[in-house]
Amino acid sequence: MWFSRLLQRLFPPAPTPAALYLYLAFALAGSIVLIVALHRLLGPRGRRWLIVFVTFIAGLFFGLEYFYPVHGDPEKNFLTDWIEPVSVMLTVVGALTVGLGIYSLFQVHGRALAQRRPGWHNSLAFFLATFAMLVFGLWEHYLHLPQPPPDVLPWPKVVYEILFNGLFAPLQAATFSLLAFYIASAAYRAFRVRTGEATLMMAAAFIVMLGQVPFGAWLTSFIPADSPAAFFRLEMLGEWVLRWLNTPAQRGIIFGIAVGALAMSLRIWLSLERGTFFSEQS
Amino acid sequence: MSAPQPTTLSDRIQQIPRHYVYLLLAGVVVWQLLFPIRLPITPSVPTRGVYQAIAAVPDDKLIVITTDWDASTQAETGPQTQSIIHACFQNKKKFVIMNLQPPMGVKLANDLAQEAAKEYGAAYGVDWANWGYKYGYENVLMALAKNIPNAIGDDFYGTPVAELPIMEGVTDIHQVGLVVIVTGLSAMTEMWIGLIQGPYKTPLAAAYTAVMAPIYYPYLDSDQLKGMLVGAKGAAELEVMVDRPGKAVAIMNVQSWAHVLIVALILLGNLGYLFARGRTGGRQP
Amino acid sequence: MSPDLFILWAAAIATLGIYTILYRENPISRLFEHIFVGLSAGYLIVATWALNLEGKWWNPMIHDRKWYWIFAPIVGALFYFIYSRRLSWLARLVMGLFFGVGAGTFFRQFFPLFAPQITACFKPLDYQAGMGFQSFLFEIVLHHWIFAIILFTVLSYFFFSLPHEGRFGRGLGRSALLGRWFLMIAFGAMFGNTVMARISLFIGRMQFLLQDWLGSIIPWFAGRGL
Amino acid sequence: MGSLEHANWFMRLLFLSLCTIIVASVLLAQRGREMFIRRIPGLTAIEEAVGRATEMGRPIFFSPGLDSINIVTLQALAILSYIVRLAASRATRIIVGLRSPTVFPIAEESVREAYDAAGRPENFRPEDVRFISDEQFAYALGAVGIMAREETATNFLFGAFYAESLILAENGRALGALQVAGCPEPTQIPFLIATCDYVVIGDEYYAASAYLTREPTLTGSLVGQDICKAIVIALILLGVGLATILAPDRNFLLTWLGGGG
Repeated sequence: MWFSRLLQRLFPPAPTPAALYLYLAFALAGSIVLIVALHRLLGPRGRRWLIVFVTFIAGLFFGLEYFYPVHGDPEKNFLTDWIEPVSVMLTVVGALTVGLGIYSLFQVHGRALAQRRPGWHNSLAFFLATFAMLVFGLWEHYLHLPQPPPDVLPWPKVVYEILFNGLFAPLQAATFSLLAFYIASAAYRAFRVRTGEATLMMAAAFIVMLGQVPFGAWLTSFIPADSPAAFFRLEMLGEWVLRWLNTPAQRGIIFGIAVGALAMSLRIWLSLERGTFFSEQS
Repeated sequence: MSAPQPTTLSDRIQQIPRHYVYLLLAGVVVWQLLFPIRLPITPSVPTRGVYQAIAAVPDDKLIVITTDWDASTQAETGPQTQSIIHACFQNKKKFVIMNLQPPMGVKLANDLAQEAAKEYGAAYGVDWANWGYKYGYENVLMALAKNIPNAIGDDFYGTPVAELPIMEGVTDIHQVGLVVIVTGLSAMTEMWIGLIQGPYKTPLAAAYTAVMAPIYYPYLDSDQLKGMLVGAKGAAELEVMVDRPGKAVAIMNVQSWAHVLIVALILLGNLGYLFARGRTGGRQP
Repeated sequence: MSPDLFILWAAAIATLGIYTILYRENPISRLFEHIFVGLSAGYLIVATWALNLEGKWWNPMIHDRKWYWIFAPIVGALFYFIYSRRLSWLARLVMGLFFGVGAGTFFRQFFPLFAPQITACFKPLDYQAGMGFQSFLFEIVLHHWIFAIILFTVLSYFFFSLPHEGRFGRGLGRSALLGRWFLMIAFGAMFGNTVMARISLFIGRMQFLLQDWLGSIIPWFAGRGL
Repeated sequence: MGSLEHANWFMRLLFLSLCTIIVASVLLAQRGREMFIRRIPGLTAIEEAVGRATEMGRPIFFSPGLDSINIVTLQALAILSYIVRLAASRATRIIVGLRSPTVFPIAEESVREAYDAAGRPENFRPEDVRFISDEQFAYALGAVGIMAREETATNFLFGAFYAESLILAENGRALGALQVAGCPEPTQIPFLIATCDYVVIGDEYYAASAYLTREPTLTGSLVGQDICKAIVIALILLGVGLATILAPDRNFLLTWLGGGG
């Protein structure tokens, strides 16, 4: 892969661990100098153009790799080998924002705790849960247990198991299962023959819902399965509604979205989305 | 936004408070889990297709069940596999289990088959066998079509399959009368159709999770699949056909009752609405 | 020491705690909400490190001595300048980078996402050789014709710059209205199709509560309902 | 040519024409060409919904969906920016709940910007743009908690939603809030219709910023989108026609679009 060869050539790995730290320190200092220089040298116009330029290049890179002619086997062009390392690089950059998110949470709950706002004990529970999961999660990670795990588990692993399988996973599953109740009450409330549209929605939901359970199949089981009228058996009708009425409508929506999203992408890429993002640049 | 306090009966059944709806649903599910009242289960056409495909296999040919599933879809694929195995034993067909992915599937299916074999007094290696997990996807299928003992090598327990009595006279895909795919993974079906069903006209049937089943209806239409089990519903139907109502029947029974409840609630709400509209001369009160 | 009993009880209490929200948002559900948010925050940090940064960034930088990986966190750190009014343009710079990536990624996805959807609409509308009248009626008319009609009326609903009155507009208006009706049918079908999956989730939880948890206290429950 | 890993000549041509049409109509609109947009009820309702919160003196909740930075989320942030301006000019508080840490700084920055644009920078409260959780259902519970504890009068759900949409919207409804939702993907729309007062469907979602701001750039883009949709329709009509008269293996349009084979 010529990409990694180029990186090796341009930025050779540090020869020794000591040299590594020297290199890191230089890179860090250099970057800071560069950022300070950018900040000092660029006026408002220059900054704005730099942002527009970076956006354009980033979009161009990913777009061009798809559309530029390819050759060879596996098919690639001059950008293909860059896609994976750049994506990894961006994942790492994006992962840094986790700190911002956590900071936001700590800010909200820390303030509630410090000022003893009503419900401050909930914020305390939040902090306890966060630190418990953080400490035992990392501890478990660095235990490096063999596979399969030993019969007697070390205690940090036990605590982690309780936190994960005793709390985290059940909380997830229980919250997810609330949907059974909400879907029942939403169906009861929304499916009324009030308007033509609501009636159509209800009819379709009825057919599909009944077509899926044995009870529905039993309701129309008097229709012989090999006659042309078998089309009207609920399970057949339900499948027909899903496949031949639902699919084209969904496709219609999806084609609209495709074009809408394409236009939005173009506006973002060319920084045309005026009046929305960062227009009032200082 | 709060509606005015209901006064008449028709208003009341139009505005059942959501807490009552929740309680009714929870009540129905708990009641049916503890004291099930079985609602009728009528096997659908795709399910009957699977059973008929198994029954139609000539006695001198093998059925291959590929169990490409693991714990994540076990709720649906487990009962499916179990009832397919029952269907084979009841029709006195010889079958083998194998899988291509994930390795766990063949172990879970082996437990199910052993349990069923005990019931029918069937012997391993004679009436059924387990070819084990075979790595290599397409390569396994292409090799299997030409020479089964070579392609499979050792069985689940490490015995060369050629030494098993069940494999007597089994050389290539022509001695296989039916392949049943049980899976929660896409792409398996396409592989079997492309490499086995298409070129050698070996009949194929399948069992899928409810989520992925809709993609494969076209194969049913074109007869590339003889039959298909759709999720827990298909499993329940086959359980009824082989007269072994089990986990899937229990779950589908609760499902049926929950659906009946929701349908009844919708009907009730509409009834109230229609009464109220009749009273006020067609206008929304 | 086996964690199983603790897990069983913790899971049961957590499940019941969440279900109290069905009555209304209350102190118990609020407590479990905060525990859940806290656990997931802790897990987010652990996962970000253990599944992402450690393998993709730290190990290459420190163990393989690829020192240029230091540039990734420097770029990422620019995000933190949102808290400074004077320097926030640096945060906007890295945001601009991500805007561009978002747009470029969509350009890449355009055909892989949508071309198969387009080609899947190419269905013949005529009588095929060798089919009887019945299969023509079912396979072509009831399937392909209806498919095409719904597709085009729904698409006509999503035209925004054409009026729905006037000579051409009235036709479009009618087609759009029909499209809206078909959309409602599709939404109903999707709704109905989801009910079973959602009920399954609740059945699963109830099986856990009744058989695993209550069954561990009162054996009678363990034997019920399979 | 059966692969979709890279574009072929037909896709390049098609993509280039679609892009050219959109950019050209944007440029035409910027030169002052008048453009017509039909009424979209769900979007008209946004103003009413903000007004309700102002009247009741209670805050607004906004969720930009669950996705990380992508086009759906960027559109959600564009709508957010409009709503914040509207709310800021009426001194109504707005709380934003986020799921993606990467979206968090961007949302915070654009909300701050919108307060500046409305001439009320002093009303911006950083703690009102909150990261809730990156876990789908923890996010849902956290968002419901905010709706309940802050007694929001109006909830806006714009963005990519999944199974949790019904948890958010059903609880918001039970708490008595007016709800306006928009989601481009069709799968969650039925549940939003059942629980929200106004729902923006499919492509209307991408028309939102043009419809709300009436910026010439955006309305121009909307007209360009309509022309592109007409091209897609023509393409499908051609494909159906070819499928009707030709055998599937001779349908060249199918092959050009990476299908068949």
